[in-house]
Amino acid sequence: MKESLMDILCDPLDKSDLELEVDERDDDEILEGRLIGTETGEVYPIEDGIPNLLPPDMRDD
Amino acid sequence: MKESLMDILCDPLDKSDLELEVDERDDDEILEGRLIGTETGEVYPIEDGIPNLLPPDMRDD
Amino acid sequence: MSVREEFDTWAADGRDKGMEERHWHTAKHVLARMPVEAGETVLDLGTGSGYALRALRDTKNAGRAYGLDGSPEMARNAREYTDDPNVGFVVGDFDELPFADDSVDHAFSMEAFYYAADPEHTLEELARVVRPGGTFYCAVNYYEENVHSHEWQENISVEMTRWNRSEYRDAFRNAGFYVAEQDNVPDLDIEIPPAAEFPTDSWQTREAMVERYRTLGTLLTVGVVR
Amino acid sequence: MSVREEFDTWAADGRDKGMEERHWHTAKHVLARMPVEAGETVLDLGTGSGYALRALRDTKNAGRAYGLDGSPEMARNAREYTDDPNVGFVVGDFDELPFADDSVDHAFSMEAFYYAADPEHTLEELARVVRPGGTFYCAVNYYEENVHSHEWQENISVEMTRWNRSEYRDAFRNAGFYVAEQDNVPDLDIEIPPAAEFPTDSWQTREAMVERYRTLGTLLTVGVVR
Ligand SMILES: Nc1ncnc2c1ncn2[C@@H]1O[C@H](CSCC[C@H](N)C(=O)O)[C@@H](O)[C@H]1O
Ligand SMILES: Nc1ncnc2c1ncn2[C@@H]1O[C@H](CSCC[C@H](N)C(=O)O)[C@@H](O)[C@H]1O
Repeated sequence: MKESLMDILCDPLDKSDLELEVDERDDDEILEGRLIGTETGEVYPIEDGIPNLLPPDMRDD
Repeated sequence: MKESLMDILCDPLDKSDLELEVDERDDDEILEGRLIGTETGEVYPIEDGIPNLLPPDMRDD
Repeated sequence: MSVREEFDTWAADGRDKGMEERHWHTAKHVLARMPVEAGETVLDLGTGSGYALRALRDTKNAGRAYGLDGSPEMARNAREYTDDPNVGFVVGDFDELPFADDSVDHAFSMEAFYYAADPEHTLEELARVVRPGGTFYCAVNYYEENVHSHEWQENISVEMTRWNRSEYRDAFRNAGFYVAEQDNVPDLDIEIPPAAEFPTDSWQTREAMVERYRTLGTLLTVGVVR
Repeated sequence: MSVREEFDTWAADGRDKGMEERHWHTAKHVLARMPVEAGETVLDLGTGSGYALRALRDTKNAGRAYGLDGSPEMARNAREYTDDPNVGFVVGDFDELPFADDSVDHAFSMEAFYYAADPEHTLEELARVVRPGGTFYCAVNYYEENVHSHEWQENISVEMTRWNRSEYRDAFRNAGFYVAEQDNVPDLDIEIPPAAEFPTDSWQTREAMVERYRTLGTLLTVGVVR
């Protein structure tokens, strides 16, 4: 994902902001990392450049 | 024209209400008469069942 | 010549019926898309023979269906083509609509809008007359991208507005509409002769005729009142 | 089985590409109608192979184009089919959209909406995420009037919602949309064999196949956010 995606993403649970933590990036994309709900504390993984924002009960880690 | 058309018609010049004067009608239609602008005093003819609400300068009596 | 004079002549010639037949090829698709609910009030701007009103009554069970036309002879003819008591005709001009604010649920116009003397103002009038959330379905064959229509002005005394697609969208937005859709609706019904028959009286090449009818067709712009 | 499990399997089978090819027949007409201006942000709900995003970038010069899908494998494949830096993919569910209020100009969905566990809520979510005046173009082949689709539920583990035309309109209105259009978009591209070849593996009669594709086609409902 490009960092600009952060402009429109939010926590699916309560629509609050997300914080970005990057583990790996290439020239213009974040490849691995996580998005953390600033209110819910929920952790959403970024894998192979794609953020997974399924509600936690629908996700399969 | 049916009398129910009065619900939505207005004076084209200033959108104020119209008053209906009937000269001839059949079972459910007004065939001849006139519509008079309650504010403008403008007279719009009803001929052969059709009201002519052209602005006066476009009408040809 | 005025709108009244020009189109009174057309009506007297029977051109109202000729237009109905040709315009129906694309107008039927446009009308089918309209979100008219049973009982709603519809308005047809530049109604000609009034076919759109009859169709909206038959297919969508529209409540009241009114046709406005600047030509008394067109309106007189249209009135004779139906005895549906819920269809009515009014002579009036696009620029000064004789309808109350929010009095109409949906409006339609086929091959007529661009005759308005002040089309921006006509759109404002429509946005006034149609209720919030109601639609204006504006269908035209005369528009900038349809190069095959450019010469039409030569044969008619009323001045015509030739906007392109984006000018239509901008004008709708400026007048108080959201633009919900824009489309080229193809005429799939007109018969296009085999290549060997070209040039015909009207068309130099088969490609030009295909482009005019099958590709460009009728430009539809749909506005929703804010 | 969950949406994720069901559609991950489809993606692994390559069914994303098969759907793109078949759905394109009508989706291309739907996409062409969208009033997307250059630079605007678009969202594709249940994006599959992501073809709609690529098309909106190419044909309308959309600014950013995002595809949401509940299947990580679908999103992974879709990401591989494009290297356009303005196209991005997000894994997420229709019922809890991970997008900020008014963050999207226009949304599209083809053959996906009816998989939503709570479709009324999905519409509310869309009305929240799309800005006022933006559109949601919702295209489905599975709907009540398309009797030929009724049996599809038998082959899929995810529960499907089968609304009719007026249920779609009502649900859109209840969720905060104006309904701007509803249409059956015909599939004119699929080849229908001559009568002598029926019954085929899939179709008892030619009439049924014609009805399914040429008449019923894809049901499109267009909402504009109030
Ligand atoms: N300024 C104006 N005000 C009202 N009607 C007008 C007008 N300019 C043109 N018209 C009417 O618009 C019509 C255009 S011809 C199209 C008629 C019909 N909609 C059809 O599809 O066949 C004519 O009937 C003409 O009288
Ligand atoms: N509840 C849900 N949330 C998110 N995506 C879902 C979903 N239910 C189904 N989907 C996704 O919707 C898609 C339906 S298949 C259609 C794909 C594509 N729009 C096309 O036209 O070909 C699948 O990719 C599936 O994973």
